[in-house]
Amino acid sequence: MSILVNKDTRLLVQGITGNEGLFHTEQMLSYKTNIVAGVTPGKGGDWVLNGKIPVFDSVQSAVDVTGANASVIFVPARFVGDAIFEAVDAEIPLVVCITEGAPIQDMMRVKQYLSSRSTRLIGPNCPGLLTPGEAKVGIIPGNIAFSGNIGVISRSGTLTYEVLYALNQNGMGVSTCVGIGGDPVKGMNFVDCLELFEADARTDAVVMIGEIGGNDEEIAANYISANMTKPVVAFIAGISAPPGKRMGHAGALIEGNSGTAQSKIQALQSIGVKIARYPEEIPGLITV
Amino acid sequence: MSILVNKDTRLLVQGITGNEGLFHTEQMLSYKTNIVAGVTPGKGGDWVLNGKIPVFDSVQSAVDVTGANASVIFVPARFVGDAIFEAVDAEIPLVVCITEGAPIQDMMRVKQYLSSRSTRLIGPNCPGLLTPGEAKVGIIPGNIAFSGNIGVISRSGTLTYEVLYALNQNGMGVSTCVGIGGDPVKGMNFVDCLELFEADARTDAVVMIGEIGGNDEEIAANYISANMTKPVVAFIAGISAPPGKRMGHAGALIEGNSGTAQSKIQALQSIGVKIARYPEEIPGLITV
Amino acid sequence: MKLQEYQSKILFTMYNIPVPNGRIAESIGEVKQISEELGGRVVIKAQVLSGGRGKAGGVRIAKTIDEAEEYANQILGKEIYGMPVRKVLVDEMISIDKEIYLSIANDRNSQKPILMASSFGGMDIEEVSRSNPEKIVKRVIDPLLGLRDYQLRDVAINIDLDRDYWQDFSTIIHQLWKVYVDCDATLVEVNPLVITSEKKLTALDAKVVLDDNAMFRHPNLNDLRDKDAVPPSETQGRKIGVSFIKMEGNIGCLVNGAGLAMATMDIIKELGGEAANFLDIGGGANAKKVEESLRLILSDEKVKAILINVFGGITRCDEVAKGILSAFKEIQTNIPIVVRLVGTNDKEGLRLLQDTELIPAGSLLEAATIAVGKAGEGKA
Amino acid sequence: MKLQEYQSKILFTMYNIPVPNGRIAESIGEVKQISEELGGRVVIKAQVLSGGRGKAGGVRIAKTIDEAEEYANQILGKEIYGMPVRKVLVDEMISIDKEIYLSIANDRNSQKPILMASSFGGMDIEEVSRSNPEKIVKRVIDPLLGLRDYQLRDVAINIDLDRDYWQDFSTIIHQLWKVYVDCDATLVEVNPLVITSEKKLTALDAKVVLDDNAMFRHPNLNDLRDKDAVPPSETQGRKIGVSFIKMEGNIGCLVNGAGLAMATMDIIKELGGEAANFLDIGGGANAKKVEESLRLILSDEKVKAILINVFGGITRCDEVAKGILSAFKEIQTNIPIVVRLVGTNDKEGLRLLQDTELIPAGSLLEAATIAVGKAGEGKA
Repeated sequence: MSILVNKDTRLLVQGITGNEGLFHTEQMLSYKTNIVAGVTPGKGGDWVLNGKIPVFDSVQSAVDVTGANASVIFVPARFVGDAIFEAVDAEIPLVVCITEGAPIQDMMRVKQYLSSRSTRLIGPNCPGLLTPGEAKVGIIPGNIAFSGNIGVISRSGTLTYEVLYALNQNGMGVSTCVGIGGDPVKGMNFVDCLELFEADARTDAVVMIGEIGGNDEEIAANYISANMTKPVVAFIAGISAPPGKRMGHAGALIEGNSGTAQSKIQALQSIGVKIARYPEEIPGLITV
Repeated sequence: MSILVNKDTRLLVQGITGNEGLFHTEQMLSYKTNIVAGVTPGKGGDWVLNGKIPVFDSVQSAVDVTGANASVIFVPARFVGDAIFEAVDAEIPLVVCITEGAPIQDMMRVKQYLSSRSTRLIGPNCPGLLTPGEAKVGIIPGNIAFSGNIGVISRSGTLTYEVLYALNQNGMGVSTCVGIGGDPVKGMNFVDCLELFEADARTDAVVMIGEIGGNDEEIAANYISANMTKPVVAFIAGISAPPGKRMGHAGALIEGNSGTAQSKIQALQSIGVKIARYPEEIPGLITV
Repeated sequence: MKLQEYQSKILFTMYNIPVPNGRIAESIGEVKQISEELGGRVVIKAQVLSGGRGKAGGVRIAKTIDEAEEYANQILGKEIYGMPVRKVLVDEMISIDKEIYLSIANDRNSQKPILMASSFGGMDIEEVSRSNPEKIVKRVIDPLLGLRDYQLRDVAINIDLDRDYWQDFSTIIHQLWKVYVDCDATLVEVNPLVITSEKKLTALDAKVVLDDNAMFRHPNLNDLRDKDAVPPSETQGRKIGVSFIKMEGNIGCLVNGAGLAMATMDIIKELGGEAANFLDIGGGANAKKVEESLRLILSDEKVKAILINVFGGITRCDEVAKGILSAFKEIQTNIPIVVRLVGTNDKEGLRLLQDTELIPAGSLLEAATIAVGKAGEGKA
Repeated sequence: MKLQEYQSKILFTMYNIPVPNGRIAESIGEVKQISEELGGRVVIKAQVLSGGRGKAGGVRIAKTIDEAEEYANQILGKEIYGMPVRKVLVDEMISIDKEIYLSIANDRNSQKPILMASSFGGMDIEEVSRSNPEKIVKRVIDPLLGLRDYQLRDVAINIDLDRDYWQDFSTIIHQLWKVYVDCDATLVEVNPLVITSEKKLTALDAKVVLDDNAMFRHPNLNDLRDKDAVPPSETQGRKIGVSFIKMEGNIGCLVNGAGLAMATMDIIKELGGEAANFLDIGGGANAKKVEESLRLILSDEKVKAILINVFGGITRCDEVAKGILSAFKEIQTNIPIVVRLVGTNDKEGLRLLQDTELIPAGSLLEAATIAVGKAGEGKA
């Protein structure tokens, strides 16, 4: 078991013929991820990577022909909203958006639209998912983790890899690593992933990597306290960051005191979550 | 029992201080409908009908104070969309819009919004509901029906009253009469109401009054055939109407041959629904 | 509210949708002048709101200015499906490689806007729809989200349009969507949208229907209403505040409520008669409206009998009867008039009519039977 | 991208949101001239992007032209929170009956726009939010549906605004919403929106922040970017394509990834040191970017040690090490530099650094300990 992606994932790559798309498709393929199709409007009928992957003009036609059940998005930021709508309307159950820099109002519209649809979105501006030994969907380096019983959820990029590497060095394997991304408006959040890990028979403990801003970690603390039976270890980046440049008075009126690393650490510690002071300390705090 | 409205209905009137609103509020009150509040922005704090009904500035404040659980709308057509959104956002379970002439695109947006909300909408451009002896929500004359075991659903106005009167004259009582209205984009349709009548212990038979245009009756025929155990009698108005002035080619491309009275009658007759040739023939066709 | 083709064409121009060069003309002289400006090879198109204009001879291609003059002479002043042609559109002649069908319309089934396109555009599109429905691509649009970019591409792909045209085609659909939303249209249709021999996309026809209910948002567009385009009786109906449609029979009908009016006409037909009109007098039945409606019905000389069918609900039947009686004080006619009242206090209402020229009836079957009988006598 | 007040005010004017008369001035002469035009009683407001401008003396009320000149002299050229004041806004003096707070902002919790208003507007609004949170009315907006009319009324009702102002207040909110949507704003804020003694609503301040990610849709607005408004080092960071923020400490940091950069600064702090900057070099670590980033870090004379922390993922650590070595061929410095490499081929990478001036480290704890130690030595 694992969450969200595994051997049965039939992956579609939106924006497959761009530089990023093509490079990471090759990386995912060499990890033996089951990539069934790519989409680039206007290039339907082409094949990429020495004829390994067929390219379609639209997501719907790719799904119709190949039965893709997950999509990873590498299109330029200005096309992210449209690419997600296209994938959602084709009823793809999982959409992972790697692209960073999507306009926030575009993402708000996407998020509102998703609220009445069953598609799950990861990202945008995220490294994607890795279920070691089964599927790599996104840009997480595949060689730094092996299959095991630790679930990892992170808002960060390289910091996530650092944690995966530290687990690896300590002989600890990973069930699935989910990079949910750091954008203010995004798809799945900590709680959504914690819920899946709690239900996943292969996951015995969860590592949560948060950072300053927003209150996802505080909400996660409430969820953990009420619903989690599996141990959770957390690291929160940004304790040394200066008080953020708040936006007008509105920022203060919306956020109050939440959003600081202190507030997050306190919320998590108060319900018994162990907090690492630096990434390499994480493996030692995991007791499974 | 009955459907949608009854003694427990706590009714709010949106647009209560307009001519229509005030007149019909008085009519509904004299039928002993439990009207708890009215809304007219800018007139909050007033009382109408000799101090019987308090007026609020907003639906939310009216709901907070009075616990209204249904709303009937008499606002001018240009404000219909906003009035429905206000009622839906205040989580009123049943909204009945009497006003005619609402812009179609406004109603499309309303309909799309409702698809992910639990509020039920009747209308617009409809006479509303009557559960004889319990509640009158809208403009159906109260004195032409008495309580009984026949459910009535109609797309028409005075034609509905004619049918109610014919039932009355033949000693047949009504559980609930629902005037769903004749607009192309509207809230509940035949199937939605048939489902409720099928589940209603007090209703033993249903009268369906349709007319030319759209294919609600054809869809209802499918539903009846698959799901209804109670007998249904139908009347379809417009058999003598000339072929409609279709809108461009698009009308033909969308509708094909459906939408004519013949098509509807045939669809219903083919699954055993008795069809009346004129309204007064209806009572004789009901076998309960 | 249907716009005339030339009005729709102006709207398209405002939204940067390419259309042929050309102008509207109301006289043969104007046709001649415009033809000269356009170099002689022109299409002359009658401006009437009914469909099937081409098949009725309302569209002619002129190869010379003389031919243009000749055809203009034939079309201007002619009637098409009963409507006089007062204006013609004179457009430059376009040579066509391919005809595409394209429209955005209100879809009753999905309760949403629907985008339709086909690479088999032109006059036979409805036949294509029957014989090869898969050749018509249909996409429902989310009214809150609007038309998405991927849907534009999706339609281009699915009508097998050559890739060279995707960008322009998408832009045209996008602009049509803007027309649809900005103007509260219920239909925007281009048939055909052509690929010219110069490899350009051009809207060769333009059909726009606006939502009458939304005209309060578009006072400027309301000025485009073409009063010549509907029969005068319907305009008169609008003026006196009733819904009136002229029909072919000889029994005038006056009913409150559209559904009841249709049911009344239906039973007339069932009994072998035929209605002269549809007339929905709306709520209540006050003396003045009844009077004006009767005058409108009687202006049709074919009418041999009149059936008044009113349901008295919140307005009681005895009051309705008084209104009808008071209207008849103002109107002299020998035509037999059957009045059927039903609803609250109907017996009292009918009693009030008993000592008058009016023929009271209690049931719709009875009233229709009498009216059909009387109309038959009048015919004989 | 934050707009200056005077830029936001121009935007408001374009959207018919009432603002005081007034103009921007860059010299004392201009201030004098504008004050004369406005009749002498004016408000002079420093144009800087930091909050708390009023409390820092950047806003002065002048009763005469001489006073205006005097205050302009005090404010122009002054620094507010480290930013030089190059422009002042000179506005007519408005007499105020009541101050209202009004804003539309991105709400991370609901992931939707949020409308906030309070009848306790003015400088103490944040204090009101703490002590009487119920006095701030907050309404989430559906981003697909947009701001509904009833919500405008609802806010007016709930801040206990006098009915006479409902219409104007609703119009202003509606226009603010249009600014928010049309310009891809992340914040539009008016504090205070005042009721003047002439009973008019006027926006006395204007704060607009735009979404940098959406600037491709607004090339004209992008021209408003005020290059003087951010420290030159941050502008330089933007130029070389890294994310750079100046801090107060003496340990320069160069890290790939924002989260890892923060974690690096955190451990420095944990060990008693302090970072001189945040620098996220982004994906990979090619020689040129490393070189330019190091020059940027070294331009801060406070820096006593540098910590380079790079995770090698898809780019392997040995390649990263080569990039770093090649960068140092171009740079001469005596400042100790600790390089920590982690990830794929990290051991090979560290081996490449062993015979150089660079101090290799395997763990973050080790690297940070060395850097903090070296920086301490430098201080002593």
